[in-house]
Amino acid sequence: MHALIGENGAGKSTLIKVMTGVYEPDEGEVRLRGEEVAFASPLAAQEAGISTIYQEVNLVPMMSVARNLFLGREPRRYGLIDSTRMKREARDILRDYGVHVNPARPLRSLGLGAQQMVAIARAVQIDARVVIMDEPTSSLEAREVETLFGVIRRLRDQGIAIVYVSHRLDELYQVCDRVTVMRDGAVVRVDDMSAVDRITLVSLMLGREIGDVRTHGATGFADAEHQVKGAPVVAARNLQRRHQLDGVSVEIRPGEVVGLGGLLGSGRSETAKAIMGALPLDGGSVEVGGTTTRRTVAASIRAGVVMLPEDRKAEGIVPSLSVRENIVLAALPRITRAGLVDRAKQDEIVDYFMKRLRIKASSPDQRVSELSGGNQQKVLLARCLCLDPKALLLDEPTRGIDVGAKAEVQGVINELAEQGLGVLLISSELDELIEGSDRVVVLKDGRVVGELTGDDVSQDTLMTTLAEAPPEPDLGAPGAPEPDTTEEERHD
Amino acid sequence: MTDVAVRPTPAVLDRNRVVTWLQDYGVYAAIAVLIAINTAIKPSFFSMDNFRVQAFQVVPVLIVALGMALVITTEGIDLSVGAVIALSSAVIPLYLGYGPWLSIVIALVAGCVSGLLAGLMVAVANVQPIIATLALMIGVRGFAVILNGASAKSVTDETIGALGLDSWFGIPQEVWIAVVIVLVVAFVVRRTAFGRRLTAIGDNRAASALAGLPVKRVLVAVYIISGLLAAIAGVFLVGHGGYADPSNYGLNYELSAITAVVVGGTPLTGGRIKVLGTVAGAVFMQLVAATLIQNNVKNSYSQMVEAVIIIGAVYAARGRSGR
Amino acid sequence: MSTLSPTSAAGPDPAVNVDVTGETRLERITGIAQQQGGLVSLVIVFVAACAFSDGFADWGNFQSILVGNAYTSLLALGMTFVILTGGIDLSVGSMFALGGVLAAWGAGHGGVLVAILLPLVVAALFGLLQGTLIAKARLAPFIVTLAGMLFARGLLQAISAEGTDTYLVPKGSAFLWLGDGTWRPILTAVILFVLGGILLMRTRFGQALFAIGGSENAALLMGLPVARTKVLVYVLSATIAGAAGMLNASRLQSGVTNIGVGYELTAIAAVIIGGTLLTGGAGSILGTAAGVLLLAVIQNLIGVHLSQYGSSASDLANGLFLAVVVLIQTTLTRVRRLP
Amino acid sequence: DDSGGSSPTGGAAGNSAAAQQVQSTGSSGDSCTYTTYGADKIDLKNVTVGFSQSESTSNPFRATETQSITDEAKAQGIKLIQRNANANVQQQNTDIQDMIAQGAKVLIVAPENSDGLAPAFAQAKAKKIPILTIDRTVNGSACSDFIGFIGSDFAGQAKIAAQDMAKALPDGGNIAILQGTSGNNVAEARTDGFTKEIAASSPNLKVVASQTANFDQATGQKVMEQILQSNPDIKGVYAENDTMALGAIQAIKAAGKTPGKDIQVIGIDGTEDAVKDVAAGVMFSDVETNPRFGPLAFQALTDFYSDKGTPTNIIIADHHFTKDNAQEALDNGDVY
Ligand SMILES: Nc1ncnc2c1ncn2[C@@H]1O[C@H](COP(=O)(O)OP(=O)(O)OP(=O)(O)O)[C@@H](O)[C@H]1O
Ligand SMILES: Nc1ncnc2c1ncn2[C@@H]1O[C@H](COP(=O)(O)OP(=O)(O)OP(=O)(O)O)[C@@H](O)[C@H]1O
Ligand SMILES: [Mg+2]
Ligand SMILES: [Mg+2]
Repeated sequence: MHALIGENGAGKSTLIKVMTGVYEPDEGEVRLRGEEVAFASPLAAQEAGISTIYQEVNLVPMMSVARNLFLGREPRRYGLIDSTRMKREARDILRDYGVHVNPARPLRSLGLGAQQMVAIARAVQIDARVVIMDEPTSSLEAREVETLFGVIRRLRDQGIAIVYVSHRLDELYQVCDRVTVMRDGAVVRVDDMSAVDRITLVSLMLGREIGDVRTHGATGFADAEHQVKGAPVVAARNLQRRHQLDGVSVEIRPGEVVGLGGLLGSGRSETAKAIMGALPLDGGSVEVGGTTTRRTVAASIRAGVVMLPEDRKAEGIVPSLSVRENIVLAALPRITRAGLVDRAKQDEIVDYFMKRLRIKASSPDQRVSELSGGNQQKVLLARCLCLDPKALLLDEPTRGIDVGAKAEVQGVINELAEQGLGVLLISSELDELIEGSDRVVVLKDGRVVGELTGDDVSQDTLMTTLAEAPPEPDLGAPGAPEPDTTEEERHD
Repeated sequence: MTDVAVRPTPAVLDRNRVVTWLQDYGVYAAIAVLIAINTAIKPSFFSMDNFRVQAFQVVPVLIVALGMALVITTEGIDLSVGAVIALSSAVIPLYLGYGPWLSIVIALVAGCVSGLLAGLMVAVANVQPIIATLALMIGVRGFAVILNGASAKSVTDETIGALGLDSWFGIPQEVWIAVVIVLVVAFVVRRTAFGRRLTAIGDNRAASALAGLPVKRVLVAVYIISGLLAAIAGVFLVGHGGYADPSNYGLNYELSAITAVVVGGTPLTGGRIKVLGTVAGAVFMQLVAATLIQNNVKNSYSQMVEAVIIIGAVYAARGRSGR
Repeated sequence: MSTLSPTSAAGPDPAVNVDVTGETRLERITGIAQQQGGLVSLVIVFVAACAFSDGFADWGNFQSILVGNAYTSLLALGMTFVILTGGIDLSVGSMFALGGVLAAWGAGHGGVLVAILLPLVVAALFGLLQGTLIAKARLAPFIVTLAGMLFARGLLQAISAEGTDTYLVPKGSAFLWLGDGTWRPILTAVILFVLGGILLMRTRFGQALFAIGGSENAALLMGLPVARTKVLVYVLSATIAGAAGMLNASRLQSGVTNIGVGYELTAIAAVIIGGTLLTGGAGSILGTAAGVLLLAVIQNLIGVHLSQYGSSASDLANGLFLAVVVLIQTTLTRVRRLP
Repeated sequence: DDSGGSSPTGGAAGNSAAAQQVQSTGSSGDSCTYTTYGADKIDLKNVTVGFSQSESTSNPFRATETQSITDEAKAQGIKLIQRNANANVQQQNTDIQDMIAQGAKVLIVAPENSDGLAPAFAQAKAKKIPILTIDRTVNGSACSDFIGFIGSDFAGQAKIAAQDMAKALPDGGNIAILQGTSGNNVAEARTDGFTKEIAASSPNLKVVASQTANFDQATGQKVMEQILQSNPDIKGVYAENDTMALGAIQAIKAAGKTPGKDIQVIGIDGTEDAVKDVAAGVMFSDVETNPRFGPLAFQALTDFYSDKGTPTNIIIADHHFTKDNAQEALDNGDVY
């Protein structure tokens, strides 16, 4: 059970892609059980018994969950795919992973978390000798992580080797035996997990002295509460959306960090999107600065509400545009005069945020798709911040970014709150949620089942609130969710 | 922090350099080659006269191709351009009574209206571009022929004739106007927010929408522009031919335009656009046609040769392969 | 396949029990209706036609509609596979014509087997070439098949003296049996459509098509033979087109050289009206069949009611009809609108 | 045939002076009656006659043809239904079968192509429904697969054009041919007819360029512009229809030459604009293709159902417009 870690852009995913035949190496060799191998394609790697979960969920959103799970090795009868059996098996397999969903449902109707679980299940179904997981937990909930670890331990007991990439260090200590630390595309240390303590690990990754690493806490949040002042910047009232939201109300006041707690599919992303006006609602209202906004993204932005989307790949970056263009994309109205882009202003903004967020790119002109996951995330954060918003909706803001970057981002969030911004924080990482938020609104099956304030803001209370809340069977009503004409949903 | 991590491997770089060179200059090189070959065969090919003839024939395609390029950038396609050409050609004789300029204006407006329809179907009703514009392609031509009546009408107006035949400083008026249009489009694409949005929407529509871009508005605008440019082409054709023939004008222009755009290096998958490349693409295809006809190549062989050349050109200009 | 299951500690958990039951019948029906906007539109138009257009609801009329579109509908069948992968095949019209000419020539110069095999082989090779250019050289399908359209047409004219000599199928040639009568063409089409449906929904090849169309990158990383599948799909489309042309030649008893112009657009229209996404990843054979019939019915109605007003009136109506139909279809079809 | 030309739709359709005149009816004797054909005796007045047009009526020839048929039917009080195949053989088969299904008892068909209508004709034959073909021939045996044919002799027209070209260029020179759509029977006949005659009787005429321009004016202009670049010494142009001729004239003018003086243009169809050009000396001559099939067609059908019978191959006399008769023809309104 081998951990592969390194800061964003260290080359972990690239290494994995080279090992599994996505890229061919310029030089060097890959050895599988001693003998040298060179895979022409991921298929070849799979056939050799290397099964991989790549960083960004790589499934086919439009196909059903079951078909995704079995794609390429469907159970067959008389040479034809036996779809009933496929569905049945899919249902059973997924249940073991805590995903209780009609396997006939299109994958895209699942939340990212659930999709991640499907991807994991798929990878494990191949009887592989080596399983590689590139940040499998980045969008997983504590509970799912436990499930996953269950799987991993089982695999290990079966004598299957596992390469495990994650930015959540404590996870590594939980399950990994050995660790390889990468920095700037090179290996800086290989050792037993137990032999390197947390701080050393971090300093190795970041290439900084232990001293200045230690100054970071577990998270970059100052523990002190922010002083919250004045009327709410954003007040969402009784948001309704069939199958997903059931009367959710959230208030965000200036200088306040409101956490959204809940399990996968509890509707946190939906809540954020709804507030943003990116999701048509069946009912409910959103007030910004006391006045109800028109329910479009543009209007919300103008009113000073911005969102960092959960799905970086599908809803975040514009791949073939440059880092610069990506950063100012949303801010175009502010930096154009008579339709012309004001280059000076643009560069000014871009420089400022690339420095402030320490975005690692060869130049502002580099295609954003060439950045590592973490740096892409920072670019998106910059896109939000350069709109100088009143309220910030962050859906998994630190998803898949390394400890260093994560601390920075969290620091920024904290700082913003101190400057009087209202922040809505969605995070699957409990300590981030707990330490980050002044107040946590707990969602379950699209309903608010509780609110933690002051000292109640702790893991245990969150868990108990969730546990005590009664389940809502009718909510998960099957079949595709409501039709829906918002642009962002056309091409994902 | 240092930037070492982001420096791609040299191998990648080299390949890119070659590919990008081909992408950027392949078409121009090809044009040069074609001219050279023809001049070798027949020196008179390299003459102002000949170039003028080629110019007259390429300008309408080129103008349509520019609009097409914009549409393609948004991941769309516009099959209705040929029909729009027919429409504007049908409108001109109808309103010639009110003077050439007014009739031209009305023709252009007609083009915009058709574009608006396409835009609304695509942006608002979410109809897939190819089918929305296919419907227009059939319907608009029918409408144009009804407007004009079955047979061609001759158009003898000087102003319009001049647009299609006369020159300023030995260069056809059409060409001057085309140059202006090219510059405007290039400027819009490079320097304006509209251009930026265009590419963003074509590249990742979901993200663009979440970033609050006016997706619908941009889409509608793009189809209107395409309609407008097609209408302009229609006016030029009327001027050049001296008559309006809605039932035959603009046939297959959509294909010629798309070919020009793609040969020019704009990917059909949207998100990127090459304005000058499109111009080069149109010119290149025109020269190919000229070469074949001037050497009296049989229609059957011309088609095959053309096919091979298209493939060759696109192959040379093709983007960095996926992995 | 290892049947691994994690420790029951993290087993079933009511908290994420998002949907417990399967779909109810009603929901399944409405679901289908929404996936099959084309089919629904067809029913609407068909019923309306039977009600308001006298002479439409006539057995002979239905026959002529069906037999008239039997072979051209195959182009749409092949097109469906291609479009599902996010590609497109503009060469089918020319391929249809070429297939016919080759078949007629073969029937005259070599007998039944040549007549049948020659078109298929040539078409397959043609598709192989296109597929390779698209899958291996990564050229845009649109442009490759556009060139293919030109090339096939040119080839056809080259072997028929610029299209002037039309090869006739000798009277009494056994080859004529294939496309003879009313029912044989119709049944051929029906059978091929059914086979197509099975190929799509019940084979790994079919699933790979969906996957590639849905997300080529993902399909690659999931270890599907992306390139091979893409090549195959163009071979398939070209072969079907060639076969359709061959069968049609048997029906027309000759290899008409100027046939098939613009058929690709009709085929594409049928496929898309059938609810297949041009971007790939979603669609169905049933939908395509509905699309084909819908267009055929519309054509028939326009023929009956508008011919006397001249072609342009028919064109206008045709365009309007098409627009209305796709609007209905798009509003009904939900496949692309899922969150 | 397939000319896009330029005149108000069916302008002279009714004009009697412009009516088709029979030139030859083939060798006498081979006349066809319903009995020899094996059809039942019917009275045209109380049955439905179907007319299948092959190409879009946005082309004046087709417009005039259709007009003439419908007018004549109206005049004789005959119920007529019609279809238009828009240059699609496939469609024309369906059209014919539709009309049979719709209860047509007699059919007038303007075939899109001389081959490829087998299924439709077979069905008609099976149902004992006689078919009269006009303006293009179909392969098959007269008075059995179909009643017979009425139309022009395209090769003959081309022959006349060739002879005119010889007159126009007594001391020879290079000439260009603008061909009709590839694979179109008419274009084919008009190419053969012309080239054969040239080869036979005027060796001093040299065809240096022969390119298709799809019977279309704009294309004709484009192609001619190119040809003028590659062969500046062209003396004559033979266009297989008038619209291409008009396009060629535009191109010649644009190239700064004078049609009728520097370059002689000859066309086929006899559309108004072309004949005007002939009168004005811009075009050397023009051979007519008369689209007014109504009267002859229905006459033939009437004869078919009488004991007299109708000839199976009626070739119509096409006017031949030259500088001498063009103006008068225009004045009489003989031109469509
Ligand atoms: N296609 C590409 N072209 C150029 N550079 C690239 C490309 N893909 C990745 N890189 C660079 O290679 C480096 C390694 O990227 P990689 O995705 O492997 O980082 P990572 O370790 O996975 O980071 P993260 O933890 O954020 O996923 C990054 O600096 C990235 O900018
Ligand atoms: N474990 C699961 N089982 C079944 N369906 C799920 C699961 N997780 C999510 N879904 C589906 O995804 C939809 C949206 O979930 P989504 O993940 O966006 O909500 P969320 O609270 O934002 O979760 P996340 O933390 O992943 O963002 C839910 O309505 C549900 O239908
Ligand atoms: Mg990574
Ligand atoms: Mg979420």
